[in-house]
Amino acid sequence: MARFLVSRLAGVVLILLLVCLFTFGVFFVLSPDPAVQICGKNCTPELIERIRDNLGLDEPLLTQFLTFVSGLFAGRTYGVGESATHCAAPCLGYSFQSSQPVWEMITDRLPVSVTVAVGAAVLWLLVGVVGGLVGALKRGTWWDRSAMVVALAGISIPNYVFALLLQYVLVVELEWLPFPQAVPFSEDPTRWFQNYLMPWIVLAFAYASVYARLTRANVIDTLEENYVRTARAKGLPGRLVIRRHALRPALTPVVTIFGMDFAGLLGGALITETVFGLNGVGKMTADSIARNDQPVIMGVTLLAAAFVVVGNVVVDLVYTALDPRVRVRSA
Amino acid sequence: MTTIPTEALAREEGAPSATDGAPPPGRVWRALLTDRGAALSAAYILLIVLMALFAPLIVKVSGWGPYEFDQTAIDPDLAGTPIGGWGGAGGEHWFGVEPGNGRDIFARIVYGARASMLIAISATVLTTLLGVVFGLLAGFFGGRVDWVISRVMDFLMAFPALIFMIAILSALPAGNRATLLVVVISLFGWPYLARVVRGQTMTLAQREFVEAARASGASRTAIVFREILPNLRSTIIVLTTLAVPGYIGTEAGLSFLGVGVVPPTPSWGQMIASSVNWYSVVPTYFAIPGVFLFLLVLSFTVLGDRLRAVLDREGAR
Amino acid sequence: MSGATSEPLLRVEELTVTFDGPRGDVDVVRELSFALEPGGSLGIVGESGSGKSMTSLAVLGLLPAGARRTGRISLSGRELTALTERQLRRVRGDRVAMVFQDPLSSLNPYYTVGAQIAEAYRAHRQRATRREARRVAVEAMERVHIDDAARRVDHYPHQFSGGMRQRVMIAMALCTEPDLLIADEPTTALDVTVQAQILRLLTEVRAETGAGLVLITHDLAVVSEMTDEVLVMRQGECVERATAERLFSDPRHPYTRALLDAVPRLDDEVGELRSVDEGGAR
Amino acid sequence: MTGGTTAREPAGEPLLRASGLVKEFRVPGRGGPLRRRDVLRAVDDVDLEVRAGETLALVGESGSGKSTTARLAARLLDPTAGTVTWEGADVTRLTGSALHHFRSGVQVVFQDPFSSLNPRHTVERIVTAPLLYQRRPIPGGARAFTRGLMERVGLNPDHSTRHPAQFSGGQAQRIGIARALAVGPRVVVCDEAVSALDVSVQARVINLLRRLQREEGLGYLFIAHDLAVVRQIADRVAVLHHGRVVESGDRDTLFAAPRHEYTRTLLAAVPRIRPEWEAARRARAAERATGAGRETEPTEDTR
Repeated sequence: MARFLVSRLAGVVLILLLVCLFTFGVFFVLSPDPAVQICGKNCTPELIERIRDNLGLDEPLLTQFLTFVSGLFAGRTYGVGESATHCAAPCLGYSFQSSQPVWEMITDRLPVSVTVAVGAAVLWLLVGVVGGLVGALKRGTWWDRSAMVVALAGISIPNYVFALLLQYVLVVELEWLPFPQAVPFSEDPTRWFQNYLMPWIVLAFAYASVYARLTRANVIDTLEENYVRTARAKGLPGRLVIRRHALRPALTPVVTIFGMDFAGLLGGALITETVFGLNGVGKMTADSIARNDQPVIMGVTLLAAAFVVVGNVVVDLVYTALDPRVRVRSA
Repeated sequence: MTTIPTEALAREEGAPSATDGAPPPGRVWRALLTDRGAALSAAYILLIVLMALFAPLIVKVSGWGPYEFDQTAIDPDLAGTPIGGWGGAGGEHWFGVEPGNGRDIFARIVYGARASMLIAISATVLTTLLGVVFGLLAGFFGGRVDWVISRVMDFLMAFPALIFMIAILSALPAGNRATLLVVVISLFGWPYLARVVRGQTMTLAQREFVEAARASGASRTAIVFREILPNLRSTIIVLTTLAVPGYIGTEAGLSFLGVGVVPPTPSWGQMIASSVNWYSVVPTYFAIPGVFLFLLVLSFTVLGDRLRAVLDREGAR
Repeated sequence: MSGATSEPLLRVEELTVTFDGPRGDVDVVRELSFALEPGGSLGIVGESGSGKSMTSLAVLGLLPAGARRTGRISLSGRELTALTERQLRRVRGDRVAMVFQDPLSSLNPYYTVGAQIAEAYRAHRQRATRREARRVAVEAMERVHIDDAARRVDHYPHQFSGGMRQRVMIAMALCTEPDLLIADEPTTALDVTVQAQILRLLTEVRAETGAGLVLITHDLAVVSEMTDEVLVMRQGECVERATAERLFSDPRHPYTRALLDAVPRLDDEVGELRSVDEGGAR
Repeated sequence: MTGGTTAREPAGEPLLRASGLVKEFRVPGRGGPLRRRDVLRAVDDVDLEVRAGETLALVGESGSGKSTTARLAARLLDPTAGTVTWEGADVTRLTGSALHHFRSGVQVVFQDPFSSLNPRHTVERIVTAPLLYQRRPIPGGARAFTRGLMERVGLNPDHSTRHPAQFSGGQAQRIGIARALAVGPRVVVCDEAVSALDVSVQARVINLLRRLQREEGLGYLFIAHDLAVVRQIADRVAVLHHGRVVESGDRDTLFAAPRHEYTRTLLAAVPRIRPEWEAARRARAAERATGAGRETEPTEDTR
């Protein structure tokens, strides 16, 4: 077990370093001249010079990268003398636009993105898995066919189209829900819930469709396994055979995929947050893209990659715990 | 990559088991065409492809180019709302005009089809090539080759592709954005195909007919191209058919976020983006590109699904 | 157990199993009839595609989706086809137990062998507590000579060899003291030395419990050692049924004769192996 | 047809010889980088010789190493130690085209007919592939060559453009045999070649193999777990247990008087039809053959 953990952690560190290198490469190597980007519209040569010196853009790329990485772990001081500002670890630099520390900007908005992710995840697991399960058990019936048609639509409709459609129908036409604005939970829980309902539905619709098809296919395959026949031969009632012998093998793979999808969502549901104006990491990223605020984009990319990579490790551990064939070596 | 869960989608879009006998193509097409869903999808796809190909001609017929501004069709003192119902749709402008600038929506839809099909199909071709080559190499040779390729795949899949694509596209100059889009989408897309091909190549490589070929003195390349590749054909067909809608969604998504196709070249995603602040006033401006996009993605997905079912059933007989 | 002494343990009359295949209905078993006396043993022999496995599944109503069964099946005088699914379930695993061919995939990899045996017991002894069922599981494993059963009851199927897993299946079948054991190719997937042990175990278990046995196999030599009666099937039909002695010493039907000629012998001097006529063995 | 040697060549110099064969597999150890990786020695110092017109059977249970030994002898696996010689020449280290001479001399027939034939290829492509792989001309053109081979193995030559899925198990195995004959081999390695077949089909394929041996003087390295099948086809037998040859010798002495304990347990474990029933049946069959005995009509219970 220990050896397994060590090799996985080494893998995580390796991939994160590569992500840093890759991200750093794109921003600081490819883009024309960061200083000019930073300086923005009303720019003067002195300003560029000061920025260049302040960010140490003249040093060789390798040192810039090392300072960037060391900044992640030990923090970093910009400038010199009294104007020096220290950005605590993990230091992702300062936003070009608001010159606020990027890490702070992210942590402020993370709760919103996590709420979106968790709410959507609960919804899509419930709808997707239950839908897929019923679809498999009632194979070929009216219910199964219509569920699968809805799932097909769910996969096909891009979520921003669905988001706008939903908002148009629920808010503009039927007025069941008010126009979404940022309202903290403490202030007005119902308003808060209404605010998140649509993003949850939008995100969950696509994922639920995929999970429904996946669960249905897995359950159908598992029902044809020999040990399910043995269970029936033992005289167990149909329900028990399904619950005890078919569900677990069918849902284990779904659990592992869920781990990776959920981790992927923690980096912020870019489009959904933008459409519904939820001030999460995703919306911040979209705005900073429009305004070419590269430190923010870089910071979010690293964070999102970290979530995914850690998610992978967690998924491996969960899978080992769930499947005795992996957990328990043969005697 | 796309705005929907690629991880689960790739896992779930497993291909038919590659080890069945090959159904003769004739039977596959006949089975597909008799299937209502598949026939409708194929028809719609054909329509869009024709629209993309003959865009210049069609636009001559409809009267308005995608870049012409028709000031007369919008009401200046109503902040540019199109005159007449249904977003100004009528004889002059079949689908109405874009609020604010008065461009003909029908023409932009037609040219938008060209953009998204071009990008989606070339991305699919590129990812298929990369996916099959790397999948075959990793699956057939195993050992270090497999380890390296698999780590690269893990790395690319661990990446928040959407954010990163946006970052790259926004950082790089806007020149020939289409090729850049294709390259970036394919860079993050090929691992999903490669992983399926690798898995199937591994099972095939253990089959006895590969050992029989080795026993007859076949070289490794002969085994890969003569023995293994023919058995991957149906897998590749299904995966490419299902990849296209994914990339159509991606291109539209990126354009929606403003980093995809560079205006004024039209793209459905971009039209939807600009329709956001008008959608309560002029819902058709949002609905038309939205429906076209949805139907195109749906058609390819249905076609891919039916194709897999037919290849499974035909193959197994 | 069974009331009237003259009542056979198992009686099958005009059993027909039909599959709705891609090109219309296919009769996999056609009008099959046979009977088995309490404690008796019947070997059903046939090549692949003869419908022997379907027959065994049909008796317990375990046919896969898309298969239909007609004809009458009675157990100790009780007509099974007339029972509701709930009533039939009370018979399955209690009065009639099954052992399947592939030990690797017939046990659920996610549960310990003890749990799966206990589950079979508690399916028919609702009052039994979890602890009691576990004790029965350990006893059943000891009965089929699995050493160190008390510890191994908590092991998972993948921790057992093929032969051991088949012993677990037999233990699972025995724990409810069934009147009839149906074994569908129980030793086909096993090595010859392991097969010998499992066959010996089946004989020992029958002697101990007096249960009847229906043994389905393609191996004529196995049948000749294991069952009093033999029924030869080909393409869904019974071509010959007799006591083992009569069938092996005086086979009447040409297919049976050709089959017996085709079986390679251990102590037979090398002769030109006469094979079943070309059409016969499709 | 292909150049076969004279039938029934006297048991001269062995065509295929392997000596001191060892094959070790690395088994993933149970955690802990310190533990030396567990090594499984599947084949442990095995010698074997195959002569023209003669069948050497390798017998043993699963895990005995018989199949690995066969793959080592057919140069499908590289041995950890030991040598493989073909017609006197050492081929242990040869690879690629250097092995083509060996490959045209030694061919393999596999156990599962449908797994050993490429489902996408027609019979013609399957059967002519070995010549193609060895860059040798197809005598008389692919179609005629295939039809000739199909006839020799008892298949309908008109089916040469069909796919494997359109054949029965026995017929598919015959295609495998036809493929082996395509390069005119002198030794054929049969790895459980009849184990997956039904009894009746098995009998006919064994007959075919024996006929081909008689006509072409082929040497067989026959791998099997079914001792009764071995009895029908082997001239000499080697019994393998945990990777080692525990006993070997000519068939009759080994079956009649096995020396090694394991061989005895193996023979004892094989189910037999009771000898007295068998004798009665043979007697009645002999009577019928001479027409003396009354032809007993099948009674009602055999309908």
